[in-house]
Amino acid sequence: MQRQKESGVMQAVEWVIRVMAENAVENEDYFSDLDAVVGDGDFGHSLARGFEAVLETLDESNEQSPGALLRKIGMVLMAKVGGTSGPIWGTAFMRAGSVAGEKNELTDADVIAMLHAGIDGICERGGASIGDKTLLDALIPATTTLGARLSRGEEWDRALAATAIAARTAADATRDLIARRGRASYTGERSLGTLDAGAVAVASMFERLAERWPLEGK
Amino acid sequence: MQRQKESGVMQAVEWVIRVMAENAVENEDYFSDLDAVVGDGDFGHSLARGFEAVLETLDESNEQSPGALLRKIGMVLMAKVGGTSGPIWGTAFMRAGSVAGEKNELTDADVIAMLHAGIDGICERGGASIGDKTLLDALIPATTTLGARLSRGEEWDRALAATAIAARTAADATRDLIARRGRASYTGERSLGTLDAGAVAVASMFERLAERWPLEGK
Amino acid sequence: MKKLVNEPKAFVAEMLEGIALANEKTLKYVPEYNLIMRADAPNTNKVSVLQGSGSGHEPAHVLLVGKGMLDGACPGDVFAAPPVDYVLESTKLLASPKGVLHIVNNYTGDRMAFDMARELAEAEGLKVATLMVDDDVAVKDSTHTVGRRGVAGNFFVIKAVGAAAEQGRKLEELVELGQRVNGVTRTMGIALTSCTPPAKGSPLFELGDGEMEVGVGIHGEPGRKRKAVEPANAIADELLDAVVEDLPFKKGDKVALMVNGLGGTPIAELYVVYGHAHTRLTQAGIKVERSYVGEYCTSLDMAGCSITLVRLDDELTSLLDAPGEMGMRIL
Amino acid sequence: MKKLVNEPKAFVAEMLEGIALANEKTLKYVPEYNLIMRADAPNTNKVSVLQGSGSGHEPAHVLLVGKGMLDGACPGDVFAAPPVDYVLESTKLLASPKGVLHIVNNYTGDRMAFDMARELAEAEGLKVATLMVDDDVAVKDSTHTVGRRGVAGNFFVIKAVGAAAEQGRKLEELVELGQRVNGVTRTMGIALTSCTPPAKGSPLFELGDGEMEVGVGIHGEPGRKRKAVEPANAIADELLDAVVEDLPFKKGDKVALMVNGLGGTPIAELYVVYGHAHTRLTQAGIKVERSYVGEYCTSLDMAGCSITLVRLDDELTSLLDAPGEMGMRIL
Ligand SMILES: Nc1ncnc2c1ncn2[C@@H]1O[C@H](COP(=O)(O)OP(=O)(O)O)[C@@H](O)[C@H]1O
Ligand SMILES: Nc1ncnc2c1ncn2[C@@H]1O[C@H](COP(=O)(O)OP(=O)(O)O)[C@@H](O)[C@H]1O
Ligand SMILES: [Mg+2]
Ligand SMILES: [Mg+2]
Ligand SMILES: [Mg+2]
Ligand SMILES: [Mg+2]
Repeated sequence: MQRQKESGVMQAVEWVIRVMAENAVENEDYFSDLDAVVGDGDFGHSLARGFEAVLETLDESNEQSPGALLRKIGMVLMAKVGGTSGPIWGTAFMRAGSVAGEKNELTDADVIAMLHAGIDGICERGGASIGDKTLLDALIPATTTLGARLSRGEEWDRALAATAIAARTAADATRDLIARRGRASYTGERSLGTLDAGAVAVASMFERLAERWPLEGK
Repeated sequence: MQRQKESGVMQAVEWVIRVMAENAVENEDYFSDLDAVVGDGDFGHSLARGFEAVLETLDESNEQSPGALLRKIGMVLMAKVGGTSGPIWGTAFMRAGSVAGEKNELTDADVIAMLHAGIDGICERGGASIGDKTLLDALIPATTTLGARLSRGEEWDRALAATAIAARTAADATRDLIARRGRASYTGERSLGTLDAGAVAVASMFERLAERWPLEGK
Repeated sequence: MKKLVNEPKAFVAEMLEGIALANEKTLKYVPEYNLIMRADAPNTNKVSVLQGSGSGHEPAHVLLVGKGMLDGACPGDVFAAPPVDYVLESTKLLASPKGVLHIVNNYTGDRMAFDMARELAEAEGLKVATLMVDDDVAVKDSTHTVGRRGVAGNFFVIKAVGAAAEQGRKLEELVELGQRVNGVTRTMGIALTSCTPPAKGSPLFELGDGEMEVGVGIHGEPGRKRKAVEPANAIADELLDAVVEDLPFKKGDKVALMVNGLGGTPIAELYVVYGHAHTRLTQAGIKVERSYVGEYCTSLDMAGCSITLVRLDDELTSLLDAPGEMGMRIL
Repeated sequence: MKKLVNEPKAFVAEMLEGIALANEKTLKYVPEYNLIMRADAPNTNKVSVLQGSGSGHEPAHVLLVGKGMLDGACPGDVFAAPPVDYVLESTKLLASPKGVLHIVNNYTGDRMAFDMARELAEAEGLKVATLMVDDDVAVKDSTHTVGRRGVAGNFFVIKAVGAAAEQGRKLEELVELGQRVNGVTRTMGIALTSCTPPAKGSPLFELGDGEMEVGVGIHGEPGRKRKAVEPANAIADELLDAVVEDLPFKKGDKVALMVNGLGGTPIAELYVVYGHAHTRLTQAGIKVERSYVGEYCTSLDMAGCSITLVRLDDELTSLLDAPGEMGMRIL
């Protein structure tokens, strides 16, 4: 996030959260419909209610560091979002916030470490690993791509564009997976051929970030 | 029923009941559908179950006179048919049977008197009169026509044909009536434009009798 | 047809058989007359209370048989009053020296069957009285009509009369009590969907996707009017207004409030309606002293609900609070 | 959408408000945490028993709060486990020196919320234990899966544990008892229709006119397989066979038999299924000692049912028979 330094890392982090939140709110019905196929159809609703609360928090909060803000957001998601998504997404934000600590500057390596901490939190919390047909199946390849691109010195806009493509490709590929975690797992083989709602949400958020980054992200 | 004398009045009465019963059984769904429009959709079911029991009774019974047979049928309808139709149809058969008494011969005048007794029984039992949009609105004009034709010396086949037409015309005309008795009356003006199920059943039975009379009724 | 049904003709018999098996110790089943009766009835020290009505309204009335409630119920087929025979024979099986009380919902078929059965039973020397229930405000009552229908409010008549019968009260007293309860009970319902009788196999009437039927009966008979579906609160308001204005219920009255599900509406929705109705009554200075939310008198799988109000006095409240048992229970 | 609903987002809150108003004297409502609790809780002489789960399963679990049952229930949104916060704060409000027992249906969301809340509560010095319910035989249980679901059988765990808690038993004893009950309880369900969450406004899944879903969960999750609709008896056979073979229940066993309605199926049909299941068990030499027919754990307006069997022993039977109160009642 070095490019963002002049306008402040804090603003950049806030902006990222805001874009994610808007995406969740706008896609409520779409995400719920995806969850209805082999799940219980509430994923979009849960995520939208949670990120609505996140948007309110952003408007009111006066946290001083990216880490504090992310931990706060994690707490809000935990507190307001039920189902599987509250603990999963809440844990991810809280872990990322912990890694950020009280730092006011974040290197690219910091960001990647934060994402990895989020992933580890999700795995611990929900017991899933890659291939179980969950949002991890989009989040892990996306993080790998972002890390690889940034570490070879690519600019954020190009790196994010590649990340969005990786996330979408991976989300699409969840069609070929049998659900082994979450409510979809009850249907066993019948989950084959369906998209995982959480993975699609992750892909959709990365795409939105990639699209907007050069326009608004500065 | 003088024409029938050679083959026996008893057989003729039995035949009439059997034709009515078969008609009720065959039209179960149609009659129920008519009752469903502004009623509760069970008229055909009730009538069919009742006349199924009537057919069994006919097969087993060894009543010695038309009157006794009609009273027996009335009892069966009372016992087996619920709703409004059991008491109404049962009463009609019982009253007709009472007028026939233990006679073994029935004049045309006897038959008309029996029909009138049935009508009176229905009116007393259910409190309806002509124009209330019930089966009386077909049964009364039909009885009038049959009585008029027979008393001017017409043969049974021609008289019955005219009666069937009168019954059907009257049944069709129930469309223009507002129900004031029975379950349809709860809908008030909304019953306008609908056929009364009971009246249609009466018309349908007279039509069936008229059609078959020259072929099977002898 | 999306139903748990075998041969539709056997539906009522199989349901009654199930009820009997689920209550082997307390209820007796007499298949010839569709009769579900208390195993210990008739009790010579009390009036026996009998209901008839059609099937398809469960728990009314076969599941309301038990101590302090009905002594027996002999329903007809789905939505059909019982044949005279069922009522007559059930009356005989429940005959007590203190008499048999027929509780009859005001429909032509039921009235006729119970009238005839009473005459025949009296001819055989039995003591029988009739109590009519007609709590439905949707139907206009005049001398030119068949009068109001008996709907979910019958629960309160049964509960009060059943408790009083258990206390040994006389037949005439029970009639008077029942009339008094019926006189302070008012109900109105709406349907969001039609219902499907097993023997018919298709919905009784068609209701468009955005339509509801206001003032519906419990047999799928259409109601007062059809209109566009409204939010729960607006529906509760319309039902409540009709019921409150009819008696009328007034500021200072103490009432029992029932929100009755018609069969296809989940419990959660009934509580949404209940909450609004309770609040509205409180605002109007009408005190809700007893609450009833759930399925009391259904119309097969119809979605919708009815609201019933009963004006309470001390005697009535204590009869509603008196212990009762029935064939259906949760705990 | 044919529902008695106002603003869908307010659905759960309005339902809970209605429940509280219908039970003003006995229940307390804490809107911040969707908590319905006994008005007299916490009681320092007994363990407090808390359930969470999603909404849309009523009467489970908010209407099962009462003496001898749950001390509180803090459901999440429709079909969503409660957020951690609700569980944590509810646990604090119910804190008793004898401890708080969390009864948790085995779903990922519920497990996570209750695990985290327990950790946080323990960090604040509270005594908390967890009891998992997973009675659904439709789901294969192996180390590679998330395990069986908790469905209608949770009623028996709650009833037994609630009664034992009322008797003053210790937290550890209640966990052991609950595990024992869960260990002898098996359920399987079928859906004839999908269900419509108010916030979604359309059915969760499509089921053809002639199709049913076997082994369905209580959240509209599809089940084991889809097949052509069958007569009630064949459906009862399929459910019963799956349940009986799983434990297995054997000749000579005494059982409680529950036929649970999923929300949209009328009571009459449940008794048709009950009658057949009872008869089949009797033929197999399995004695039905206690019967439960009605709605215990629903899936909004879904048509269908589940069958639950519990193997009884004297202790369990007496706990099921112990007095209990709840927010929903008929009488
Ligand atoms: N154990 C798990 N670990 C990580 N993600 C999971 C897990 N289970 C489910 N998910 C993700 O959560 C999504 C569903 O979220 P949500 O609808 O809130 O859950 P539910 O309704 O099943 O409680 C799935 O599409 C999947 O991506
Ligand atoms: N009071 C009455 N007197 C005579 N016939 C009546 C009366 N009420 C209804 N009917 C007739 O009965 C028919 C309905 O019969 P049925 O379906 O058995 O009654 P319900 O279901 O209303 O008890 C009506 O179509 C009408 O012809
Ligand atoms: Mg979900
Ligand atoms: Mg009818
Ligand atoms: Mg009828
Ligand atoms: Mg969910």
